[in-house]
Amino acid sequence: MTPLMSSLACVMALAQAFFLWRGKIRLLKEGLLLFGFFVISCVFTLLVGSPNDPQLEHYPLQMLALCLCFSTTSLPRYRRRYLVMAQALWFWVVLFGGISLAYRGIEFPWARALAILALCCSSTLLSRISKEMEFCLMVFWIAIWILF
Amino acid sequence: MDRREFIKWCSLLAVGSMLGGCRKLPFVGDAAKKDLPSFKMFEAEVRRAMSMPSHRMELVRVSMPGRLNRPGASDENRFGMAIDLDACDGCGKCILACIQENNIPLVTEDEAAKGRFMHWIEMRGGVPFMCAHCGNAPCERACPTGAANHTPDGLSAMMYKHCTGSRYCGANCPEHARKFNFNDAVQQGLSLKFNDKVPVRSKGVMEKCSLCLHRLQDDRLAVKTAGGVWRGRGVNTACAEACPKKAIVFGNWLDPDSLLVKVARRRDLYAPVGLAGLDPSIVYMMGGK
Amino acid sequence: MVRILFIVFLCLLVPGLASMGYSLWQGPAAWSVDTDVFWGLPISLFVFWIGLAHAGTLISAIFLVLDVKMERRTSILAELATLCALVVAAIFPLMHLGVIENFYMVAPYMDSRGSMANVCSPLVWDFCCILAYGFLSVVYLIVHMLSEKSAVAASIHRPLAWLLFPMVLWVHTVVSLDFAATFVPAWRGAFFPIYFIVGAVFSGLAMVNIMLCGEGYRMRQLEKLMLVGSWFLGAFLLWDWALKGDLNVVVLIFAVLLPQFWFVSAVRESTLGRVLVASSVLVGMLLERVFLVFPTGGSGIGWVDLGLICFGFGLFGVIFLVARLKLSRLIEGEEVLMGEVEESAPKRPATVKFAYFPPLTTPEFRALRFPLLLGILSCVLFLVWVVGCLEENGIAFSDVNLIPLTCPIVTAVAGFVLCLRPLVFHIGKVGGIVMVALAVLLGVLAGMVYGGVMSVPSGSVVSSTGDMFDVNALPDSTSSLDSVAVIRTKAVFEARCAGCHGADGRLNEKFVREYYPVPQDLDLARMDALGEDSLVNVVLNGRTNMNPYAGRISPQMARGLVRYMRLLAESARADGVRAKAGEGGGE
Amino acid sequence: MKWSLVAIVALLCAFFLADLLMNRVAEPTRRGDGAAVPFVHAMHGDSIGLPCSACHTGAFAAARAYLPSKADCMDCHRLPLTEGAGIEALDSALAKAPGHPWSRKSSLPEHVVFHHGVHHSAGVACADCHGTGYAKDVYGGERFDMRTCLDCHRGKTFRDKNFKAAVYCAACHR
Repeated sequence: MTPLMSSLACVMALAQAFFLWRGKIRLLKEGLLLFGFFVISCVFTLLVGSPNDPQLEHYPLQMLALCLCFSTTSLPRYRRRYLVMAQALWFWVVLFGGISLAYRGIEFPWARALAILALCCSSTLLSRISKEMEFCLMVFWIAIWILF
Repeated sequence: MDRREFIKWCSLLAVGSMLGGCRKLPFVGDAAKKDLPSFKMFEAEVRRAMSMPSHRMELVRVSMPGRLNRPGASDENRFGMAIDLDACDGCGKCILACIQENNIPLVTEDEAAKGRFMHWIEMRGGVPFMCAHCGNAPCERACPTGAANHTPDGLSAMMYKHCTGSRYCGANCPEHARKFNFNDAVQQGLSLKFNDKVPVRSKGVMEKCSLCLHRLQDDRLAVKTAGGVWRGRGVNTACAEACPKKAIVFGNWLDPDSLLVKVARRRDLYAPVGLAGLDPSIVYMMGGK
Repeated sequence: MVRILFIVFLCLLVPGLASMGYSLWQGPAAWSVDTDVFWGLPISLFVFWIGLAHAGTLISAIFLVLDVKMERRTSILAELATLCALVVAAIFPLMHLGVIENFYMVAPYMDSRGSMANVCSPLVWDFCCILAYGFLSVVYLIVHMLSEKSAVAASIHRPLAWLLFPMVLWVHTVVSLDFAATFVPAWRGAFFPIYFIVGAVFSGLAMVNIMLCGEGYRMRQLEKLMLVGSWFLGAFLLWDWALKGDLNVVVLIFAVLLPQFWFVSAVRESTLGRVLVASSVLVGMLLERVFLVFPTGGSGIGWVDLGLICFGFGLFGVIFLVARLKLSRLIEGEEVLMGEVEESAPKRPATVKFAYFPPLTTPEFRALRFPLLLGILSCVLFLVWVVGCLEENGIAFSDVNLIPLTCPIVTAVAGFVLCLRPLVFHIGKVGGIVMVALAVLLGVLAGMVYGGVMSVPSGSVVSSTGDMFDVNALPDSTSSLDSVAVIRTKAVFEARCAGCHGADGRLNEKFVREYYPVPQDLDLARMDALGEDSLVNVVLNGRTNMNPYAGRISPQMARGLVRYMRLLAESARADGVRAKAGEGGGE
Repeated sequence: MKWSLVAIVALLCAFFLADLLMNRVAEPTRRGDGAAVPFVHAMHGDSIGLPCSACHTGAFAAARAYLPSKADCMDCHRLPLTEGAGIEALDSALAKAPGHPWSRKSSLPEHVVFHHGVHHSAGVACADCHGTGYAKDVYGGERFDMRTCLDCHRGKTFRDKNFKAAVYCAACHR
């Protein structure tokens, strides 16, 4: 996956996050949206990468997790809790995907996993989340996505 | 019949079937022991196994095995074999020799029909194949109890008393070199103790080529008693001894005086494609010279 | 109704028990496995039932911490179902072992011999996770049932739910690693962890929906959640297909397409229709697990396999119904038993009072921080100890593979510590006796595992026969005294000859002077005069006071011994010369 | 509070009891009275300058230590040795004894490799494992279990002698 494509994936996640939790939150609507995003991410991954690259096996899941991270900033309530949980999901995907890939001889992405974990842990300390803080968090996520 | 009666009857049946299910019943014991098999049966089974259809292994080039890349590995010894495919004609004498050396049992008719033989060496498209004692053996990483483990001198050894028979190692071997003891071979009269030095494996454990571990152990202890440096020079495996074409060469990859190194140095070395990346100790030789 | 259900489940259980008994007796050959598939149906069933075991915790604990309001009896029923499914799930990996009595070797616990399970194996992670999850589920159910009456129990209810939340997901993630961390081509997939969680939650929801139909009411939110699960499962199936190129159409139909009939209002509004939709999900998920474990198709499903499936459902049904009836008072509280309630509408999150807490000040966090600290501490200590053991024994491992062990240890310790205060200060007599009994049981188990079983002696007869060495190289006059051949011969000499001739080749003073005629002094001149052959002859056939050794020593070895004696005599003379020279130098 | 203490004590007791019962020595102590030939270790050992390997011929060199055959005894006993009171009874017992007067069933499991010689070469004295009970002709009470073996192989038992040996499984198991 080239850096260009990976930043494109990031932009896609950002765009998808825009549609989530708008208006009245309904289980079926949000579920359908997330399902749609997941399918789009899968198709995107298949288009830009080869299916034989083991690194891409959990790429759509990472995109979905990133999308969830972005989307939590627009939640009305319990933002901190869901923010942490969305990052935990991202960490989960990276960690266990990494463990199963490490078995097949692909190096575990320590930097990425630790960065997400650190951000996840430190965001539990956030008190009321301001607009600036939201922006800051987004920058952090994008940085982790692209740099690590 | 009222409900109480019905439940009582059901639970009696349940207890009965549970009891019937208990393995290793004391009263089955010796009474069920059958006659010992004859040597001819072993020969016939080898012929049958060799006549089963098998696909030819896909071989890829590998470099010569070197020192093991793991903590505590020996700098002096790494035992292994090279099988000369130019010389091998697939006669199967190695399989029989291995059976006699390691007390490998017969299998039942059912198992044989499914192709589940216990032979540690099998012919894959006319090429003898056995556990390659990979340096990074995935089976050892997966074994939950540590029964499959590596010796410092390059053997992937099995500690049968520590095996719970989870068969996870079998699923993790890319080439399926491991064999599972589905039967109690001694009790079913399928086993003949050819060699006193090798214990017969019990039901429910995984087994595989040990690279004639017992020979190496005996030699190591004898040499160490006399205070020498052990390089395994006096040892040969049963299959290598039995090969009429001298196609199987056993030796020490780290000993420049070993016949194995002398022979393999001049040849092109190959390994099955699934194992090539796992640092196998047993390789195939073709061409070169 | 309950009686009919009970009889149906018994009818499933009894033939199931027969096939379980046969499987235990026959071992893994009983069920369908082939040369490529080593695992077979028990593992499919294990994954299936452990998946079902997630629903209870999901509905109860996760919804509780996320402030999704849920009726008490729905959540307690779901928890009970979790425990029953967990019992069923734990049986299958145990019974599929080849050597069942060795199962305890999977525990990462050093025995007195210092041998330890391979903590890098996913099966060990599995074992720990299921153990910790089972422990916490039992505790959670007890706490939940007591929380109506006891304020202490109520106070640790939510903190326990927070502990269970990651644990329940961790369990199924680790189950997925059993497959993802292998070389089987059909099992590769870094997406497996999430895929398995989705599958587990999905099938668990289906089970809870069936159960609610049986109880006579429904929860629309759970049904909708199940549908969302079916979409995601479909997406994962397609992704799997895109990566590996084989799609399971049957699974797709049962688990993804058929549930969409829920959108037909006639199906949705009838109890039978809802049961059918949820059952189709269960069938689909069971098939999905079967196809997962049998990538090559196996050798067909036999009667034992069918019996094992029956056993699972039968056992689950029987223990669930028994527990349901026995605990009905605790479960129902003041509510009506099996009343035909059309909709037990969960209160919308909007009606929940929203309370803001600054970071690290929530009551759950306050309750949890000390137990968690202890849990993390013990986990770190454990890992350090494990790494030490692995390094001491020279076992290769990778750091990543220790991570899956962390969560069960932290959670189990934290859960235990959390319950410690009520246990110590608020326990009655019955509870106390139960606790002591559990402690004894735990101690006995731990002691047995620690002690380990003595192996059976081989019983081979040790007597006086047997050669000491095969001689392949004999020492000669040029051998040095520390060459291998000489050392080997020396060992034989010391065993056979030194009693009279002395280890130095002269005399064993203590013995000879007191009892025996003094043997010939074998100095160099005499030995050379007699010649090697005649001395070998003496060793083998004896002479006056010397016994014949033929039969006990090979002729080859006898020659070696003679040469060794000559070497001894040579060095004795050299010593003598040196000694004389020393005396001369001293004067 | 009371119950917790009881539980902790019960747990510890159960643990040690179970460990003790599981790990008990396989064979009971026995005396060597029943053999065809009366034998006293004390009269054959250091007092007359004989090493253990004079009778247990494999003790210093082979895997098994072996028991003496009649021929091994007769190497010395073919001559009248002392005027002791029991010597005549001994001589007649020896004359009647079979070719291999002693044999015993090995308590070594089949999958364990033990080599007496290699331990001797490494400087392990017989008494380090066998204790001194044999000097009083009491056999079999020693703790021959894997725990004892491994403690020594890890260098924990005889610290002054600095024994340390291979601890990988396949060094001793097959």
